[in-house]
Amino acid sequence: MDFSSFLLMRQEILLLAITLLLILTEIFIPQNKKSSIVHLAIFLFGIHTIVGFFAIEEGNIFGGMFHTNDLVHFFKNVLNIGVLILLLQSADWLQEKIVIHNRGTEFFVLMFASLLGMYFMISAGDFLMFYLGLELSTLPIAALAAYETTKRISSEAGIKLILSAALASGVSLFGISMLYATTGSIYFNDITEVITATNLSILGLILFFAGLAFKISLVPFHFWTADVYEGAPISIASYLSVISKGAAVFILMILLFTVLKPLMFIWENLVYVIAIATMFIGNLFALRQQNMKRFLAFSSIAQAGFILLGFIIGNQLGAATVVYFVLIYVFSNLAAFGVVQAISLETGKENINDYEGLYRTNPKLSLVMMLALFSLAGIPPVAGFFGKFFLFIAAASEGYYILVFIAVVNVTISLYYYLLVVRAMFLRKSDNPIPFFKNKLYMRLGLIITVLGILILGLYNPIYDYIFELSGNL
Amino acid sequence: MIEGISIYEILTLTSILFFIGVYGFITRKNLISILISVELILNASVVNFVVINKYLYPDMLQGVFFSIFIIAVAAAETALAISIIINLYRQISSVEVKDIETMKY
Amino acid sequence: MDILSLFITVPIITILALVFTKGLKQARIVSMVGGVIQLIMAINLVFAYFKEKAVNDAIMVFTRDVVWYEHFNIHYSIGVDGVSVALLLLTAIVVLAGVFISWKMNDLPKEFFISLIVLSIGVYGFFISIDLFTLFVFFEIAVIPMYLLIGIWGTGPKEYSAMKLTLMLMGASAVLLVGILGIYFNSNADGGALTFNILEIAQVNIPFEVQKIFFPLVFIGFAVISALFPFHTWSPDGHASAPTAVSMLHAGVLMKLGGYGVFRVAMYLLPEGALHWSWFFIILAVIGVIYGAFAALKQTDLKYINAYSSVSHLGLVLFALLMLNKTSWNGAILQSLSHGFMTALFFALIGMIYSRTQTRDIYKLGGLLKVIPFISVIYVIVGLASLGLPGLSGFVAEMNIFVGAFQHEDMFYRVSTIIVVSAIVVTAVYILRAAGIMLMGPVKNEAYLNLPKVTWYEKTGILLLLIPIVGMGVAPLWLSDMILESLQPFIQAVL
Amino acid sequence: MDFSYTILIPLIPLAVFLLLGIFNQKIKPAVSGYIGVFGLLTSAIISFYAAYQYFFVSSKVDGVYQTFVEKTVWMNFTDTLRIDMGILIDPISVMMLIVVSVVSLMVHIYSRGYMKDDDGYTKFFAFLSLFTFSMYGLVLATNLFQIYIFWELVGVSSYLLIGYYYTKPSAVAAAKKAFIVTRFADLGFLIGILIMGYYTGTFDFEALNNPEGSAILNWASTSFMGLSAITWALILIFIGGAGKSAMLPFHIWLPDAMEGPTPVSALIHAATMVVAGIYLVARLFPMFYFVEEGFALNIVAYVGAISSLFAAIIAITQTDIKRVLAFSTMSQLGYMMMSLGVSGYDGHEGVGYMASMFHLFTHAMFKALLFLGAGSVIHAVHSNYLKDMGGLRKYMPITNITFLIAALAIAGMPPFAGFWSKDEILVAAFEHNQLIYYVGVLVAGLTAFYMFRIYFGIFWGKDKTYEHTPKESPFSMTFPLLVLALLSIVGGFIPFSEFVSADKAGFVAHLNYPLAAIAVGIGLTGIILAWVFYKKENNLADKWANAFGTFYKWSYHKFYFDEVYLFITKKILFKRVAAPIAWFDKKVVDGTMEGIGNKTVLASEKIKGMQSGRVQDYAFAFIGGVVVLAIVFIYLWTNN
Repeated sequence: MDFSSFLLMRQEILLLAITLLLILTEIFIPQNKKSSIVHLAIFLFGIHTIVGFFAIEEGNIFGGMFHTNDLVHFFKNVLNIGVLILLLQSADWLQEKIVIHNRGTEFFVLMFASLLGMYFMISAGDFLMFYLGLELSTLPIAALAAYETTKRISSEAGIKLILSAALASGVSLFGISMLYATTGSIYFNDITEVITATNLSILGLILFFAGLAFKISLVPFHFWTADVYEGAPISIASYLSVISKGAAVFILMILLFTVLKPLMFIWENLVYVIAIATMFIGNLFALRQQNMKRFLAFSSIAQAGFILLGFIIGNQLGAATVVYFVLIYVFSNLAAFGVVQAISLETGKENINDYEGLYRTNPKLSLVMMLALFSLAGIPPVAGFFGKFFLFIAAASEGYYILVFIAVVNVTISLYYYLLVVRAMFLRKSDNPIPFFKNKLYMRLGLIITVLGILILGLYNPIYDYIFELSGNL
Repeated sequence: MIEGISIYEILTLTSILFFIGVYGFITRKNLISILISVELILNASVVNFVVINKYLYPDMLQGVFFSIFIIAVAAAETALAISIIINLYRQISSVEVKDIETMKY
Repeated sequence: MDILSLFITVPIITILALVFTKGLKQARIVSMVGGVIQLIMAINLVFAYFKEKAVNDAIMVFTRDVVWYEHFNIHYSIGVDGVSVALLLLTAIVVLAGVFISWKMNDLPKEFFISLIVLSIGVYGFFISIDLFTLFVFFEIAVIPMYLLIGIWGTGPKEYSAMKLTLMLMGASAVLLVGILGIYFNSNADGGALTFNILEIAQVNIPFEVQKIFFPLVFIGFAVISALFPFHTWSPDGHASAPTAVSMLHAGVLMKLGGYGVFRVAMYLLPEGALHWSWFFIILAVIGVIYGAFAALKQTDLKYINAYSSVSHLGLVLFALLMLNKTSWNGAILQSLSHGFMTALFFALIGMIYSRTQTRDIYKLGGLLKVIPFISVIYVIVGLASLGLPGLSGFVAEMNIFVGAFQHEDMFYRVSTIIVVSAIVVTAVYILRAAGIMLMGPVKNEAYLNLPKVTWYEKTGILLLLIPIVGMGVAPLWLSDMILESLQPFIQAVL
Repeated sequence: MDFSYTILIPLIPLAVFLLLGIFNQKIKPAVSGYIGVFGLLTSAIISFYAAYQYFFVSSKVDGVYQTFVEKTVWMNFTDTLRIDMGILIDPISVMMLIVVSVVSLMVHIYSRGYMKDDDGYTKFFAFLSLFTFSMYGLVLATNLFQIYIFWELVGVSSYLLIGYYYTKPSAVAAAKKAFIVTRFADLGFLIGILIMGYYTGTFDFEALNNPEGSAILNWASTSFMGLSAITWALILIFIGGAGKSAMLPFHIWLPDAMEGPTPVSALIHAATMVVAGIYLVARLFPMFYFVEEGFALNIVAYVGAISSLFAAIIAITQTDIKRVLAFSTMSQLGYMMMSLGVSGYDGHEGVGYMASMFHLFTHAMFKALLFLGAGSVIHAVHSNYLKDMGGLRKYMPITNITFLIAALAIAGMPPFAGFWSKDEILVAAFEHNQLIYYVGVLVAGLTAFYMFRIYFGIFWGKDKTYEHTPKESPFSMTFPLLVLALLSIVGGFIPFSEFVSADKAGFVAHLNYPLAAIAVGIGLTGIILAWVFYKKENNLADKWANAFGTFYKWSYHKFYFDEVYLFITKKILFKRVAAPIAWFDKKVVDGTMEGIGNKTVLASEKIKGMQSGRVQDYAFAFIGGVVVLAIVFIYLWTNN
């Protein structure tokens, strides 16, 4: 066989190479130069991200276990950008808290490993590859969640994550085994042809769906989310809420839209019910959160509920709107987490009422935060509005007006708690506000990129058009 | 193919195994035993794969391979879980579930 | 850059300029310059409109259409007719007056003016866009700054009011969104592509079943912002807590979006739905008119009095719109304009009184006519305008509404008209009550005997608003004819 | 022949108003006084010129006075309905021009003395000019809407002038009352206009009044509750008129309006504005007469008669001389209404119409005179109350004489002006409606009585001891008195019937001697009674008062009308309507919105237990969710 076909896996290989390179440097780099590992990692990953933009032609290898196309490739790029921003934002934290304990490299290695897992997951061609990708993407995160070994809640978060994840993967494996039983194959293409709606296949679908719903943190599979976000280091929380959720959404979309298309009349109702539950539960819990990380956790749950509006119609339009929304969501949520990260790193404060009077001391940060929150709430002219509006259009295009109505009601509820944060930052005056501080270069870079994304993605239409075309070859 | 034992009995067994695992997960007080219950769940599906492969689609070995991979991953999972539990034990010298409820609501 | 997009770009440029200003002095100068430019543009637009209309008899003139999201057939598409021209003029004037009134805004001046101008961008955009999507976008852009404006610079229970206002308005816009989607997905009822373009949808006859479902959504979505009973409760608290300039913009301009939207979208695109539901909403509007007037009768806080009077006056606007005939629609638009100028001026005056006496309770005030004659006299004049005295703007509008509404054969419309007409008495009562207690009588409080005199910028703000009130009242012909003419195609579409 | 120059008549006062109003602070008082008077003088001259031209230089075409209209569009409603602004010249409008000009000019001159030491001097003249402008506009109106516009404007200027002493709470209250009561009546007017406009398709007086016009001929084509819609419109319009002219039950504002400065009372609440109601009915007289056989006209007649009697009775017992005059005004207005009500249309039939206009004319003169006289008295003794007056004839002779003349005129003593007009009214009443005739006669007697009651009370009776002795008013005040006295004497000799008549043709009116004799006799009785009671200080009056007892009390309390109104407004409208609505708004409407929000927050509080923090509960939820979904989608919701 000719090895050129391996070029389809260029991204994976490159990432793996970077990871190994980092391990080697870890071995050979002198103790006093350790801090430079961060710069190196970010630099390398930056290169990787840029290289990612070169096109990769469509194709399958390993007998269809691994397959990629423009959409998948584009999505990998989205993940890359997300991770890059995230690394930029957490660079300072790594420098100050991790590297000095001489544990910088593991962080990158684990994170890149998990990213690699997601690559495999989203370009999986059969359930085995999918399962391996899933696990590879989950386990390192569990390790990272428990990364601050001195903190108790960190370990708690790790345990909760790993146990729930194990349960989820167990359940979803059980489901996969049932699908296997009904179809006699674990290859997506074969399954699509033969699968029919028998009780067993439906049960399999639901069990399997639960496994992914766990990663997207849909109700009622979401309970781990808030606790893990709160306990884990912020960069991990934001990684969970953005990257891993995004990847899971993407693969779930692919599976439902293509592989399990024949069961659509089942899963559209499933999605319908879960979407409503998720939006309401997420919003209602977010209403009363004090800790910013928990707050963002529940807000991200609610957002997942909105994403399902694009799922429910199961066609190109739906796919386009979902991917578009996820893209915007990546930027918005990273911006929010970035601000939280910066403030918590500077002052260790993570509660909403610590933010009171923030605007008067740190106007720039609070403006970024406000943009991010407005984008999450879906206020024009920032990108989030367009993302949501298009999701609603998608749902309405198949006549799900009731669902859209429930969704907009939830938008209003969500606006309430987003405004609570805005209130704290802008309206309130505090007697001991967070003092003014200047961000380091990396953090500033990370925030600027997100802000640009938030502002541009909505108003600049070609991006959506491009995504829409890509969604054609789902 | 085991003589005299149809696939249904085995599937029933695995289902029972699965739910034993679930039951254990929900009721055990000790993190380690919860971990063990998770293993039961995984094993249930492992057996599933093998049996389905053997009884229904004997001409290809997808199920079998899948089960091998599952076992491997499960091992990794357990190792990671154990290590985190140990780390927790270092801090609070306990592996009780009730002690990891500080974050709630 | 076409003449209309300037209304978006000039404010944006103003904002960019504001970003680089330091302190109150620069900020207010910059925003004043911006405001003046906008006003000039608006006045110029009126003349340009007449010139254009002479040669071009399209429904909308100065149209411009740029494809934005082609998969959804979303365009950035703008254009004006007489109605929007008039309302743009209103906006420009009120914004400039608002800048003058907040001349001494010491707390975070830059941010204040920026949010103010963002709001105005939303309003301008709303009035010029003929694409439902952009319309909606601008609608929300106009609403959101209110939260900051009230929350940061407001008085009293500002956080509560701001949150209430924002949530109720955004909730309304959420309902509206569903309605708009409904229209959009039925805009291909007789073949052709889905479209957001109002003019194109108007050519389509959307099936009655659909109209029946979506008209209420669209109507309520818009009507909430013009304080339709029983969704008006955001407005009294909002007004009461808002800083002066914001109350002005809010009551003067923002609440007009509702009427305009109802007229432009609900009535024009869903006429059958309108006919089907009009009875119900007419009842609500009539209740609103009477109810608002009586509620105003009992208030003691000046701002509440005006808030409720706004409920009553805008109820009149909705009522007139629901009457579905040219004269009353003309009245509705005129009422929007006149109410815009009036209430803006009212709130400006209240702000001045408050800034001098630190109270808005009419029972604490008294005999102001003696101590601050200029402000008080203007207050009386505006009061007379708002109770519909001939020679001032209110009369012109109300007469159009009444005469128009009375042209209906059906007894139901007649009776509701007469009920509404009777509101003019109650209006007179609460206006004169307030004036009598607050301005006349002996001076209650010794401290008020030497209040600061009215300053030049206050005078400018006042005159800016007073001149249109008198102008409309004395010579309404050109304005009402301009609007009537533009209403022609719409009324034809409806009937 | 062209009368378009008459547009100047209203415009000059308007210009004066704007001038004085805008440069209020800049102009020094004396100057503003001159400006006002001069402006009025020019208007007056123009009006007299117009009258001369109209009546004498011929605008008659074969014996009928023509109507001249000059108008321009002000606003378009529909293709047919629109508001015009313009001037309409016909006998009554010209007559009114004269009345307004004369009285207003006199009052302007008078005010220069009366208001001399008042700090709001300029403002006062500005308001006077505003009022005069509006009144001219009302008189010259060409259509219902124009008249309504100026109707409102005179209303507001009256509001401003009544509330002129705005630091006095009573004045403020009175002004408010006047405006709101008339506003309430105007509501009827407006609805009437709407109905009229809808059914006749026009607001134009010419079109409406044309006896052969469609408006009048087709009245029967529409009906509502047993009457023609047009009739309803007329009745509603008459309600508007009743409001301005203080007919029952809208009269309550007029007495309180006396809070205003006396010249104002003279100008607005005696001579000009209050007759607007009569003018309105006269303006639409053909409609009133022809539509539904004058059904509406009868209502006018009875309302007029009752009001006039009612007011006369109250006037007897009042002690504030201005209020006495106010009620006498109301009574006289009732007289005019009554006379319109009993009028026919063409030729001598229309004597009631003519008489009413005639009485309007003469009454304007002598009632203005009475008020100005009263004003100069008040000016002298600084009180409105009879008890503070007496024996003033020695101190202020001119006032005394002029007041006497006016009193005789209103009492209908020959040869004073009032005699002639009143006589014609009684003739008309006698010919058309006996009952109303007797009411008229009775009122004539009462009038004479209460007039001379206050006359004697002021100028005779026993001397009071004044802290500073009252002295005759300055010339600027006495001059108008003399002029008006002269007019009150000669005014009656104008051959009015040849100028003004319902059919505009004019006719020759003859004195009806028996009726005249009766009227004079009654009048004399009244005067003599007053003489007996009040000439010398004695307790006869009190005796009689006690004799009447409750009746006296009722009359003294104006039959408790104010109390009733107060009850309705304060108790019903404020307490029973406005307050509940305000409460409802706060609690129910707002409460619901609040409730939605609070419930949401509460719900989030309730369900927080789900997030227990136990990983096992999470697992349970996980598995539970899976099981439930499985059951639902396998057994319940299989839509294939």
